[in-house]
Order: sequence, then C-alpha cells, then structure tokens
Amino acid sequence: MQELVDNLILRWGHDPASWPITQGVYLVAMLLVGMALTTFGAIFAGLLSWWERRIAARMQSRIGPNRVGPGGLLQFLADALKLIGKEDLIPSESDNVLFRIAPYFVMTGFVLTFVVLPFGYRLSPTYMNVGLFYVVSITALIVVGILISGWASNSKWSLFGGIRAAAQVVSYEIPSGMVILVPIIMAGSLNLHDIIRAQGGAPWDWFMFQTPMGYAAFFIFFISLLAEGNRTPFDLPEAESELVSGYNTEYSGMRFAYFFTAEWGGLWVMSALLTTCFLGGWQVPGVSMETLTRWEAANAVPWWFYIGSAAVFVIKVLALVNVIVWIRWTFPRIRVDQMMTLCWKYLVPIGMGLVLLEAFTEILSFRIFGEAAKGQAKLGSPRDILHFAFFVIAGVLPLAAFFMKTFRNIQLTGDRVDLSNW
Amino acid sequence: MADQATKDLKGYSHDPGASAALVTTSTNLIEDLINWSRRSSMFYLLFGLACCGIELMQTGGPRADLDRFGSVPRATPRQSDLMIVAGTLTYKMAIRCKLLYEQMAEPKYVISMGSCANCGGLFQLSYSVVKGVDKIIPVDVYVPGCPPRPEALTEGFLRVQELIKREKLKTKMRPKKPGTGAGYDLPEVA
Amino acid sequence: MALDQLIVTKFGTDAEHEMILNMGPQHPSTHGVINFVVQADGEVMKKAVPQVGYLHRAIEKIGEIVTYPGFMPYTDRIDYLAAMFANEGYALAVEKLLGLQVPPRAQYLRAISCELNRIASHLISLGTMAMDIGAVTPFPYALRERESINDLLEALCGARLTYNYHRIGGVAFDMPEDWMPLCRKWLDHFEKILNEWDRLISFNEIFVERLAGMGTIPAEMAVNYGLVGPNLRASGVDFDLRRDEPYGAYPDFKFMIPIGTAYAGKHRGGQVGDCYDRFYCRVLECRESLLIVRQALDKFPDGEFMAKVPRKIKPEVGEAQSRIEAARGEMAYYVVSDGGERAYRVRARTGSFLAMGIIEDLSRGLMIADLVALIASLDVVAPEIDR
Amino acid sequence: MPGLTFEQIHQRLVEKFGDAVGPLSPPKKDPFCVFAAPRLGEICRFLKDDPALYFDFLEDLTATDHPKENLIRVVYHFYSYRHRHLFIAKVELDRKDPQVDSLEPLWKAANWMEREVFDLFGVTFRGHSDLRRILMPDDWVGNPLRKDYTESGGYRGISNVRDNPLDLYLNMDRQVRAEQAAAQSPEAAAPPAVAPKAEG
Repeated sequence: MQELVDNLILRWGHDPASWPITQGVYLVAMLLVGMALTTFGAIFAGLLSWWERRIAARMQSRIGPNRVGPGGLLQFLADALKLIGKEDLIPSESDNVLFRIAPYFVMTGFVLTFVVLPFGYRLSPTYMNVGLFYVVSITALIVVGILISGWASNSKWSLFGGIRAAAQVVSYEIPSGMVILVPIIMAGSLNLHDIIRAQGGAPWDWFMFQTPMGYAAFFIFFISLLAEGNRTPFDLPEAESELVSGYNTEYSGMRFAYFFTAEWGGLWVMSALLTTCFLGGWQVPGVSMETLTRWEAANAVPWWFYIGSAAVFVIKVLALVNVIVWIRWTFPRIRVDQMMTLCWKYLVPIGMGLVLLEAFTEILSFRIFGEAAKGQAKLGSPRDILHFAFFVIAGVLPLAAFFMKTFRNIQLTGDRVDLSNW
Repeated sequence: MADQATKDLKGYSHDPGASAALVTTSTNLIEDLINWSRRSSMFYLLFGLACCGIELMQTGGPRADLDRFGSVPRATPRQSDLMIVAGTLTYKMAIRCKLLYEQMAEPKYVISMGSCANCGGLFQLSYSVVKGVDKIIPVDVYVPGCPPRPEALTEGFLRVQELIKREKLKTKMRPKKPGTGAGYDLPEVA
Repeated sequence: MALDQLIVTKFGTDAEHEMILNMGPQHPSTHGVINFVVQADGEVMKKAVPQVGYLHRAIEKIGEIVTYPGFMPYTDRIDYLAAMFANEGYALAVEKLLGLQVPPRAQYLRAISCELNRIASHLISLGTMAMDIGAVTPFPYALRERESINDLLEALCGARLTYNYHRIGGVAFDMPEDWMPLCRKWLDHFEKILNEWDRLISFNEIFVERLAGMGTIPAEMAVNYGLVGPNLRASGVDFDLRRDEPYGAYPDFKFMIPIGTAYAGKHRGGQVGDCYDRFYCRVLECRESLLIVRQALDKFPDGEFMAKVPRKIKPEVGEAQSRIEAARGEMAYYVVSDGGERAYRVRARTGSFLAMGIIEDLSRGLMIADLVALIASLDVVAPEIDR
Repeated sequence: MPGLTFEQIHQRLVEKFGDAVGPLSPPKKDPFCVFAAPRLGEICRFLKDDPALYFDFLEDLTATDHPKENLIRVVYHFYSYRHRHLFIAKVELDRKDPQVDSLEPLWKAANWMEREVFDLFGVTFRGHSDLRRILMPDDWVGNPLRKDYTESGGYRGISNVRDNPLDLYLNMDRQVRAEQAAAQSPEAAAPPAVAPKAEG
C-alpha cells in the first residue's frame, strides 16, 4: 500500500522523500484504508448474519427472514438501526467504566486482523513479513474484551461466560499456534503472501494436499479456530441453553451490536487464515508461478489477474464460511471438561508431533529432490505425481463418499428440496 | 393550521399503497426509518409460562415462522424488545414478570397471549392466578384464544408492527408519571 | 426473602463465600417455570435445589367447584403436552365411580388419540433435549412433525393442544371418514422420519458423549423416589401400565416395552439408567406407539362412540382411583364423591412431580451443563409439577 | 408371584397389628382401611419389608378435608412392582392440629408429596427433612385446599378481582366527564363541585 501512495505522490510531481507533507498523506491514506476495511468487516458481518439465518432456517425446514427488503437482504440494516436506537442501559451494580470499554476491545481485536489479511494478488493493506505471527497475537485481544465484559456486567451468568471464554480461547491458542508452524515450514516465511506464493493454483499443489502432515494440520487448525471464534460445537461462552446468553447477557443496544459484529466478522478472519495457509490463497489455478514471476519481472501483470486472484480468494473464503455456518447448525455443544481434554490431551500432542514430522520430511525431501523441493513441483515431476496421488486419496475419495451418502439419505426420507418460497 | 397540514401529509405517507409523498417533513422521514427498523427486527423474550408457551414455540417453528419478520427469540430481557406473556401468570411469578419487564431496554412492547394472560381466563376461579397481566405491566396487544393458534399470534405480532409504524417520535418514551418512575400507574410490587 | 433462609437451611452456613446461582424461573432450558437454586463451586455443582410452584393454578381446588363434566377442560391444562392422557385418566376415574361401560369404538378412539399424543409429547421432549445440549436443528424437525400430528388430532377433535376430546362415558366426536387414510399416510412418513432422527441426533458422537454415564439412576433408587414411565423403564424396571394393569383397548394390542440397557454402549461409559437411556427409551417408545396406532386402525370396530350417560352425573358416595400410562409415566386420578353433583376431592398424581424430587440428590458433582441435560432427560413439564 | 387381593392383605395386617388396623371399608368402588395414626410408621415399615407384601412403591399420598367430622384424612396408595398388587390406607387426624409421622425414611417419594400436603392442608409431618411450602409463595397465608379457605383478596398489592370490562368503560367515561367538569369549573364562577363518585 506504501508504494501505491508513493506512486501517487510522484504523479503529483513531488519526490515522496523530500516532500514535507508526505507523512500527512500517509496518515490520510491509512485512515481511508482503515475506514474502508472496518466498513467491509461490518457489512460482511451484517450480510453474513442474514445469510446464516437464511441457511439455518432452510436447514430447519423454516423460511427465515424474507420480509425485510427484497428476500430479507435489509434485515441486518434493520437490526443495526434498531440496536443503535435502543436505550443505553448499564446495570447499576456493574463496573460501568469496564462495562463500556469491553465491546471496543472486542471490536478492535476483530478489525486489527484485517491489517494483514490478503484479499488477492498484492491486494492487502501491508506486506508485513511477520504477518502470521501478528495475526495469532492480535486475536488474543478479543478474549481480553470478552473477559472484561464477563467480569464487568456483575451477573453470575456473564461471569461464567467470560471465564469459559478465557479458558477456551487461551487454551486453543496453543494448538493453533503450534500447527500454524507446518505451513510456515513448508513456505519458509511468515509473510502471508509468501505462503500463498509457495503454493500452486491446482488443488494438489495446496499445502493441504502436499503432505499428510499438512492435511492433518488443516483439520487441527480448523478445530482450534472454531474454538477461538466461539463457534459451535465450542460456543460455550454464549451457550444459549445454559448461560442464558453467556458473556453478553447484560448488554443491549449498540454494545451488543459490537459483540454481534465481532463474532460474525470473525468468520471472515478465520476462513481467510485457513485459505491463505492451506488452500492456496489467491493462486489462480491456470497461472503457474513461472508465468507470474515472468510478468512481475517484465512489470506487466495483466489487469485481469488482479481481479481473478481476488475472485478466487473470496470464493474459497465464502465456501469455508458456509462450512462453518453449516457446522454450527448441526452439532450439539460439548461440555467444558470435554473441551479442555480435547485441547490438552489430543490437539496439543498431535500438533507437536505434526510439526516435528513436517520438519523431518522437509529435510528429507531436500536431501532427495535437492533444489527442486523448493516451490511448486513441475508438471510430471515425481513430486507432482506424489502430490496428485495424495490429493486423490485424501481429497476426492472422502468427498465423493460423503456426497453419495447424503444423496442416499435424502432418498430414504423422500425429501425434495423446495425453494419455491425463497 | 400547520398541525392540520402535517396530519394530512403524515396520514398520506403511511398509506403503503400511495406513492411516497414528494414533500415530506423532515421528522417524518426519520420517524419512518426508525419505525421501520424497530418493527422489522423485534427480538421477543422467551417468556413461555404454560400451554401458550408451546404454541409460542410452534409459532417459531417451521409452519408459522416468526423469523420471517426478522424476530429472533432471545433469552435475556436486555436484548429483547417484545415480551410475549404466553400463559397463566400466578402471583408467585408476577414478581418475576415485573422484574423482567423493568430490565428490558426502553422501546419495549408487550403482547398478552392467551385468555389466561388477558384476564385470568379459565382460572378466574383460582386463588393463585393474577387476573390478567395488565394488572402489573402495560400491555400493547391482547391475543385471544386458549391457546391461540400460531396464525393468531402472528396476527398479534403484525398488530404490534402496525402500532410501531404509527408511533410518533416524541411519544416514543412513555411519559414518566411522578412516583411510579415506570411511566404507568400500577401497584408497585415489592 | 426466602432465598437467604433457604441458603441457611439447605446449603449450610459455609455457603456464603460460595456461588449461589439462581437458575431463575424464566430460563431457556428449565422447561417451563421452574427455579433452581444452585450451589456451585465454579462449574461443578454441590447441590441444586428445585423451587416449584410458579405455575400452581389450583386445578384441584377448581375440581371441587365445577361439576364432573365441567372439570374435563381443566384436565387438559394439567399436562398440556399430553392432554389426551389427562382426559382419559379423569374419564376412567369417574366411569369407575359410576360403574359405566364404555363402548369398544370409544375405547379404540381413545387409544388412537392417546398414542398419537404420546408421539407428539415425546417429540417435544426429544427436541428440547437436543436443543438443551446445543443442537438447535432437531428441535424444528420435532415441531414440524408435531404440526402434522396437530392437524390429524385437530381433524379428530377440533383443537391443537388442549383437546377436551374425551367425555365421561366415551368420546366427544366420531372419526371423520377420510381420517384413516390420512393417518396411515402420516404413519409411513413418520417411520422414515424416525430413522432420520436417529441419523441426525441419536447416534451423533458429541450428543452421546455428553449424555453417556451421566445422571445415572439405579433401579431401586428410581422406585424409591417414585419415578414412573420412561424414567423408570430406562433404569431397567420392566413395568408398563398398558401391559401389566391393562385398561381401555390395550389388551387387544401387542407391543414391546423398551427397557434401558445402556444404549450409549459400554466403551463410551454408558450405564443402565443414564441420561442417554432415558432419551433413547423415548425414541423407541415413539416406534412402539406407531405400531399400536396401526393395529388400532386395522381392528377399528364400529358402533356408537358414546355410552348412555345421565344428563346430571351424580355418582353415589365413595372414591375411585384410575391409573393410566401417560407420556410422562403413570398418571393416577383419585376422585372422592359425596353423592353431590360436584366432586368432593379430585387429586391428580403426575409423573413429573416426583421426577423433580430426585434432581436434588442427583445433582451432587454434576456440572451446570449436565444439570440442564438431566432436567431435559427427566422430561418434566411445569403444570404437571404445580397443577 | 400371585398378586394378593385387598382382603388377603388386610388379613395379614390384622394378624400382625390387631386393633391398630381398622376394618376394611364396604366395597364401594375402591376399598380402603384406616390405620391408627400413632402406629403408622410401624405398619408402613412392615408393608415395605414383608416379602409377601413388598410394597416398594408409594404411589400416592394426599389428604381430604372433612370439616363436618372435624377430621383431615391423609390417604396413602401403596403398590408393589414385584407382586403387582395395590393397597389403599387412610389416617384420620384432628383438624385443629393435624400431626403424623413422616414416611420419608421409608420412601423418598414421600418427601415432596408430604410437603405438598403440608402446604395445601396444613398437616405437619414429624421427622420430615425440610418441611416448607412447595407450591404457594412462602409468605402466603392459610391452607388453600381446606374447605373453609377464603381468599385473602390479592397478594402484595395485586388485587384479586377483575372488574367487568363494562365497568372499566363506565369509569373511563366518568373520569373524562369529571376532567371536563373540572376544566369548565374555573371559568364558570363556582358551580357546585360534584365530587365524582369514587369508583373501583
């Protein structure tokens, strides 16, 4: 984003280094981008809340919001406006300074992750070379906000929710932080864009299917991200049936809307992280890395490539968001002690083992394939065939079996999908 | 005179059939927007007491789905703006019902569902039933029936939406009556 | 207020510095208005004391004010999820007092309407249990099926929830002509839905893991606490009023009684009488009810549906007790008459009332999430407790 | 295990306890027999432990109020799952101060049923673990299910009476007329201030 501003200044005929007010221009540019990303986060959270309620209703053979605006699209606007207009209600015995601050902690925790997330080829606010490390540390801010809200609203239910959230998110940071090392080892850099460049466009070049360790790491990372985002089956902090509404029991109006946005916006952050690290980010399937480096060398990257990469990235992220929404409305909730045993007795040891194994195979593959081990495998090379075979076994076969079983289940109950009252 | 003019315009703009009035007073537009947002996202409080509670669940279920109108059941009074009193209110529960009503954030509405909540209904002979919810909290819409069918409750829900549609901005906050502090002159239940 | 007096009596003096949690009457998962005062040390509970009476509508006092037939609509409100059983129980008690013989067609109509109502009541219980454990989707599935049962019963007696269908001496209306094919079509459809229900939630790994081996009630504890119905049979006691003390049309039907045998499986720590057994016994009971309704429809006798009953019902002095197998276990009506037009005393003994009594002793050492699952597995409903 | 009939059960009890067990009532629908209140605990322990009777399930425990005979009868329904037989017993207590032994040590089911009878009839059960009101609010006055119970007209300020909707309109109408009258009275010098009849 910095070169963009520099080119802009150059076009205005000033030398960015010596021009006195370049800092001012940087500031304005940063504010603009910050504001754009926050509104993107909020709008996406709103639309996702409408989309999730429609999908949940459709899964529960209901209809879901379709009266507000065309097909219910303006539902999230109505929710937001109503929540703004509600009474600014602060419980008298609550600690009102902390009570007011908590939602802003959660909101900043959520928005700050956008600083690093890619949206397409060279389309992200910064190319931070410690990108992944930054993201893992920022998400901890959200749990601070939840803990404060749990404690400050001085009601036993929200205290339960807050403490559960703290226990859950902090303990699931360990496996997610550990398992994230696998793509880092494969890509050799922390920068999100380098991780994507190290993967190829075709599915068997994604980190998920390159090595069995990457495959297992994908699922462990997925589970721990679900836990960090407080999504079912780990939605213990705001368990509807036990804790009334968990940590946001005492919140109403705009403050509740912040929690609302952070939770649903968190889905985009989760899926973006998963896509970048394991599903080949913005790599367009047809274009291989050689052609890309050739374009960059000739500084003639075609305009359609920018749009193509952004489209591929967004499609993958939305697919993952739908999987998370689908999981929410099928699985029950696990208990607190089961959640902790799952994390400490299973995910952490397996994660550690995966990292060691991955490091070992990395050294082994260097010794066997030598320099060719780096970057994507050329078409027809032994590594490529190895990846393709693993992709077919681990990717295509389970998916095909799953769809056949679902199709048979639908046949059994004689249901027919009826979208007439959409 | 000005009052009369605005009244015509206002009457005119609320008629969904008529095309939007070209000349609308400024408050009118904001009022419409706020009323639209309030009525199209009414979160109702899960307050199912007795048999009407089951019909309340059925109304949230597949056939008559309240979610179509954007209303989601909430468990905490803080986040809900509509309290559907579904069932028989006994004295022991009356204190809790008033407490919950007080905890709800201000633009709040009450639907009294079923004849037990309207006037004690079938159990007027009983010694432990409050004869009607409006003895302790102000009620906006009464839904008759024992228990009312989901369609009847949806009709009650639409009535509340119409009520909100016509609400004026300045009367949004209920006039505070001296002494009761809660804006209505009903006994202060300890 | 009663809470601090309760703390001293129930929780002992050291309870001040522990967390006393008020799982209030308005709580998403207490199945109606029941309040639990929970003494919890963090997540683990020391004791959960149920407080009831928030829906005490004095139905037994009204029983002494209104006439015999006039009390029938009030019996629906004793257990509105399974209103047919309450009607049938009261009707049987008064018929026993009058020494009246109900025509077979009425007995079959009663059996059909009761078994359909049992399925509807179990559906709500299974659906709310799944929602309390966190799976929200099975609940609307249960509601969708319940809507079709409501349609069938509405065609039969005109109401969806509080039917007021049975009369002293028979049944209010006869079965409409096209009702039987409709019912048969729905029965086949529901067979498939139950299989889908098993795939969706009964064998769901997280669901079984949450319920296996939790809240186990051994057989003699169940009997000692007076548990009845699915809660009792899940603990291994093989007793069902429809088969052991047959009444109405049940001697003509052959059906199996599901008994709790650690359905969760030993490897998951399942025990006889744990929460999963109670859940799965109800699923199996739904299947049995389907069988009963099919048999009843096949052997449906004709004849009139209402016995000759004097206009003013005045049974002679005496008392009678009728026991039926309701959805929530044995429901017994004890009616005392002093020869007048109004009952001298009407007492309805219900299953949920005593199921609540056991929660206090079972809740030691459970987690709060388990308490929610335990309440759901015992399938209590507020009006049955408070009447 | 053959289920014993009422007569056989009653016979066994009379052999064991003699006069403490009253005569079997004439077979008018459900026969029952009256136990002597002081020896209730003993008889019930025998009913529960005797292998031939083995009443392991206290099916129902309730009371009936008889103001004319100045009696409160507590009714017990015993049932045995092993022998599949039923027995009904009653205990007659003085209405002024009804006291009887609690059966909670024998059957835990008695705990909540006795609390309900205490709450609605006022019968105190000696030896009960925690005898409190179960259905009525804690500060409720009187025992509702007694025949001579009169309602106390409301609870904590919520009146028990709901006046006919017509009266409501009459009151509203009277109030409006009173306000209008009050509004005119300052201009029209001093008309006779008719105090509006205080209503309901």
